[in-house]
Amino acid sequence: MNRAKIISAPFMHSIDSVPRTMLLVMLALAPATAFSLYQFGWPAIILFFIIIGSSLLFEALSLLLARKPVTPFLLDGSAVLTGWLVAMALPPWAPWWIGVLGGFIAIVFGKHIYGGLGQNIFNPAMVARIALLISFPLEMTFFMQPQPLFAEQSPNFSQALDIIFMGGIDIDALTSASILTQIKILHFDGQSIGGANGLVSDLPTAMLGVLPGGMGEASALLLVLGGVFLLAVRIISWHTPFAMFASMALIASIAHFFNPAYHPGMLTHLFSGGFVLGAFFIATDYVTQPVSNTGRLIFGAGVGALTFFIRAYSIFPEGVGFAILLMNAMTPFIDHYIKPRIFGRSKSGEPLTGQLPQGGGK
Amino acid sequence: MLIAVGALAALGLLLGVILSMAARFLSVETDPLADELEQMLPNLQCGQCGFVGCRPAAEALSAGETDVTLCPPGGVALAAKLAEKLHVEIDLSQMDHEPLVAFVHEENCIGCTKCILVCPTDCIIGAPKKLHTVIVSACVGGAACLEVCPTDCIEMVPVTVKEESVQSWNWPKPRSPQSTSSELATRSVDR
Amino acid sequence: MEQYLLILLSTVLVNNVVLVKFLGLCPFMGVSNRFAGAIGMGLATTFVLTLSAALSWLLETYFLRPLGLDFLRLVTFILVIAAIVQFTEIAIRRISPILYQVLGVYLPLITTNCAVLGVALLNLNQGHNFTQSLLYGFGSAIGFTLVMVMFAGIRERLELNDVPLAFKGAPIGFITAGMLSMAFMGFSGLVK
Amino acid sequence: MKLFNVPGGVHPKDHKELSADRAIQAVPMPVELSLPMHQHIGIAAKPMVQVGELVTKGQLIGMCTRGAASNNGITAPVHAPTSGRITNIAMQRSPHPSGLPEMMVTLEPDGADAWGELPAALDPASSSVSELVERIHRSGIVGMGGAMFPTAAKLDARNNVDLLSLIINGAECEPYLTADDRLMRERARNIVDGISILQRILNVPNVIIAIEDRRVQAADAMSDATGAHKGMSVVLVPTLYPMGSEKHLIKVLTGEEVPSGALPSALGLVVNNVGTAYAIHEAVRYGQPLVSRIVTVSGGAIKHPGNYHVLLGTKVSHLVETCGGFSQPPEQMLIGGPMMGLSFSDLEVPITKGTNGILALTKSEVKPGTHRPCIRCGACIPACPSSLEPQDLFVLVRNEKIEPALDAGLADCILCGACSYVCPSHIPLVQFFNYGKGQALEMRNEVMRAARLKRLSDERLVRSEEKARQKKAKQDARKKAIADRKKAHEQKYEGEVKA
Repeated sequence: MNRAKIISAPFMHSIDSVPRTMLLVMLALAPATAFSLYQFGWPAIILFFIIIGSSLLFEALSLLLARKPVTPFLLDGSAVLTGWLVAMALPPWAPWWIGVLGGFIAIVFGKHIYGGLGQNIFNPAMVARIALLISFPLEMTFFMQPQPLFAEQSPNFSQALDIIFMGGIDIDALTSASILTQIKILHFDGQSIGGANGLVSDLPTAMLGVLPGGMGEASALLLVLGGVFLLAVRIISWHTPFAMFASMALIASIAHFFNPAYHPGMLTHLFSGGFVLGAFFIATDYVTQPVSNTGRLIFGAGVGALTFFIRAYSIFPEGVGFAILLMNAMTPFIDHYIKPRIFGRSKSGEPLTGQLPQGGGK
Repeated sequence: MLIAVGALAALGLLLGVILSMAARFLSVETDPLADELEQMLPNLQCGQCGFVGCRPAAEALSAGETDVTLCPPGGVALAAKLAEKLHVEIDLSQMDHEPLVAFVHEENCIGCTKCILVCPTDCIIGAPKKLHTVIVSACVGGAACLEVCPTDCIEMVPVTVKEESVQSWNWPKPRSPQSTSSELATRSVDR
Repeated sequence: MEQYLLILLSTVLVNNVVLVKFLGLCPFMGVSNRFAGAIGMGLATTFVLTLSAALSWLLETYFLRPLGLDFLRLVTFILVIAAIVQFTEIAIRRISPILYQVLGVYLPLITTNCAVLGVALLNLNQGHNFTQSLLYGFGSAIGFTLVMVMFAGIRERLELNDVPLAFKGAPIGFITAGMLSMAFMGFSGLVK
Repeated sequence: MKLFNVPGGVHPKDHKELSADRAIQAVPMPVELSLPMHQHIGIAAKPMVQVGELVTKGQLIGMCTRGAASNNGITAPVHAPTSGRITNIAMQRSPHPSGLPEMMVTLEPDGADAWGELPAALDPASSSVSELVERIHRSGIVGMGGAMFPTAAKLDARNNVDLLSLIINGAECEPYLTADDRLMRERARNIVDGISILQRILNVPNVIIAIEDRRVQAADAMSDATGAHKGMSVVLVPTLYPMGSEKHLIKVLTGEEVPSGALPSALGLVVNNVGTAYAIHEAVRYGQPLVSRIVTVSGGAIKHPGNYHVLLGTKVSHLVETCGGFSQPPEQMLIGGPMMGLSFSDLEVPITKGTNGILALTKSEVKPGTHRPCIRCGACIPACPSSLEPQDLFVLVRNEKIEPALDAGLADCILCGACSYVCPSHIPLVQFFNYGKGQALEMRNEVMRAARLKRLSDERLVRSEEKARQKKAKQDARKKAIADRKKAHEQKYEGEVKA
């Protein structure tokens, strides 16, 4: 805060700053979000702003409680981004209290209990999502067919208020299961997924995002675009997303090859659920991923593999959140063991032995 | 009933035999840790820690009976080293009490040389019937001289802070951007 | 073969003693503040757990049951566990005095680590045979070690964080353990 | 020539266009010169003059006692930059971030600027190596790149190892600074002459003159000048900050890494700055001690940036006036470059032997940012030329974990500021590392003191044991003597009785 106190070089600086980073991530998220909001109509829009508002509120309260300067931290964009990602991880028509609770868990338990920005162990948005998923499985798996804004069936603003605040969802006809849930149901029934009504052929639509699912599951294509943008402006490094995609693609392909009746193809795994969102926007969270590039490769590969196993064998249809939390827990361990070789030292940290010319001394 | 008692007794006996054998063959004579710790201590035998020398202090440390901050001559550096060796957490702010050195009040000094004889580091100079004085940089603050002084003319005083010069100046620690309540609390402890 | 692998997978991840069964929390919180201590504790517990799981199975099958002494099960198991822990303690003191120092009171406390007795009893409950018992014990211990090491890393980082004063130390440790436990729920159903 | 890669590095905007095309100019004689007695690494010089004394240009005014006896001591003498009268010898405000006072000699120029009696010029070809080194030492020459390490002491490496090559550092990687660039462009022949003297002293077969590949004119001038000299080659190195760090320059040129904690001589190399070579030329060929240097005055707040030939001890305020003053109030005044330079605010501090630039930067150039918490983005890791993990060191130092920080490589940090430059949270990492290094030094001093005390106590123990042994031996001897006497007496008595 106190610039006058800082008397040490360097006195030049690159254009990077925390608010700039946060802003660019939000910019990258914007197209996919706008599309999702359009797809899911007024209730989704209202919920989106409820979550961001509550995140900001809890951020401000936490900062006040911790006696930290409120304004600069509130304006750095981190709370908005956290709220935004929570919103992307929730069902679009969830009741208001799910949203507020999500904001509360993410900001307070996800972040401020650990000491605030940059100090958390787990990704706040994923903490919120998983805590809510375990506590309120019904509300958290309520997905519906997209109801584009201004479409006939789409609720208008007052209906939307009713849906979000009064739980006035009376439209069972709209509820629908996401691809992964459908697969899971077939698994439970012991049926072959081949019979599921053209799951694989739905893929192009999945990429466009007109399938039932969470906010962040809509429109994998726009999310990929956002991710590529982040790579281009060097906000994220390619290591984590690449390793995630690669490990998932590899394992899913092998599994599908050996047991196509049980395992869906690689593309279904890559572009359904929150995998793309997770790969570009959540796993790449600076704070909770390893700092080294090698570490990031390991981290990403771990997330991809764990996601696959959780999706394929556990009781949960979707595993990105769990996988990211599990690998977040491994991050300090990875950072502890993967260190660069210091200049002038050997890999083990001993100073190099100089190649003294023989016969030194005259 | 008998079977139960017998069975338990037999089991207990068997395990007892095994354990006593283990204790026999895997016995540890001296405490190797204490040896290592003794090496780390200054070995000034000044007794400021309350033990009669560095060996007993090392043994107490190894047994976990005393704090790693016990040794004033070793200072914070030694405490940190011991803490790392023993894998214990320390609060270095506890160590913040200033190191003391002996100071001879010249008006009362009779030049008896008694203090010179007991000083573990020979840091007092003087001759019989001459004023004695303390070489501050060599004084460990053992206070052994205090007890033997017949006129009580020696006092333990804090080391006077060296005058800051461009050469001795160190960069101050920048302030943290988030002065949290916890940080404020530790800072007030420091004072 | 497959069932043995499943037992290992199940005990390490799905039914992790610490995070899913909530056994052995005392050493989990007590010794996980440093990598070295966590690894040492993990190894010591692995030794004790595996050995006691196997020994308790043998005692149950060839000693207690034939003699009709089922009511002495708890006493006997605890006796055996205590003996193994005592043996481990003597051995560690000899092999690594530093580790002995690091583990401190938690080493004898392995005796009362409910994970050890828990695993021995669970073995009987689930009607495992000898190999299964051995693996069950070993797997649980590996699960324990894994979580210990993972958690040690987290706590080394937490120590350097500006955790609010009210949450410093054990509170933040428990909250983190809770979140970790939540993450491990993702494995539920992985092995029936 | 094959070049190698260095880890890390950043590309800050260099702003050299501000002063690169301004020829070196002289500065009008200032009304007062202040000469710090400590313008080098090592032991400070002691004033050799009295207040009121008249001195000539080049007269010795500060010398260290140890340096006087031999040139092995790491110290350097100070000479009068012009003729005049000594008006003051006192502690005065120094050009140092602490703002603490230093011993300085104040000189009032008489305007004649008359050289006094100078040592005779030496012919490098016919003089002995020790003569040449002695001349370099007595001329007060130190590393002119900013490190200010006494050059004569550096050249002593020749006594310990067989040197392979001499590297001349013309890679002026700090933004804004063009002093070396201009020197190379305008006085290449003199520099090359200095280099050949160094080459003779060090007895190295080849010399590599490293210049950043954007400084084309300087490289051309140097290539022309080296034409006839054997074994000298000009090598263009990539423009990258911190290329001017000698360890990194060596890595780029040879692929070898200077071992942690060691000097380039461990690889059989010696690195010297172009400015140093120029000063050596003047000292050897004309007997002139180091009394002036080239300084770049630049930055957005300076009206007419340029490169100046400045007498040591000239006040910054005088130099700024020469440049037409400020065009706007500067946000930050710096000695040296913006990446590693020192901040100061009092314009009455003097130019010293290591001052390669005076910068007055505007707010838009400094881009001051809010210091925020570390978000572990890892941007500092690829920027670090020493392959450290600055974010890790930062967290450790912030929590006073100095020992773990040393294990993580704090001592290997060269304080280049690349990490701070890229840090999106604007964390003053360099200051944290400086602080950590200071703490480490204090800890080491404490350990050394403890070791010394232990030695004292051990010695005393040995002595008192020896005393006790002697005492016992004496007692034993006395006892024995008594016993013997008794025995003799008895024998005698017995004899008497028998008789």
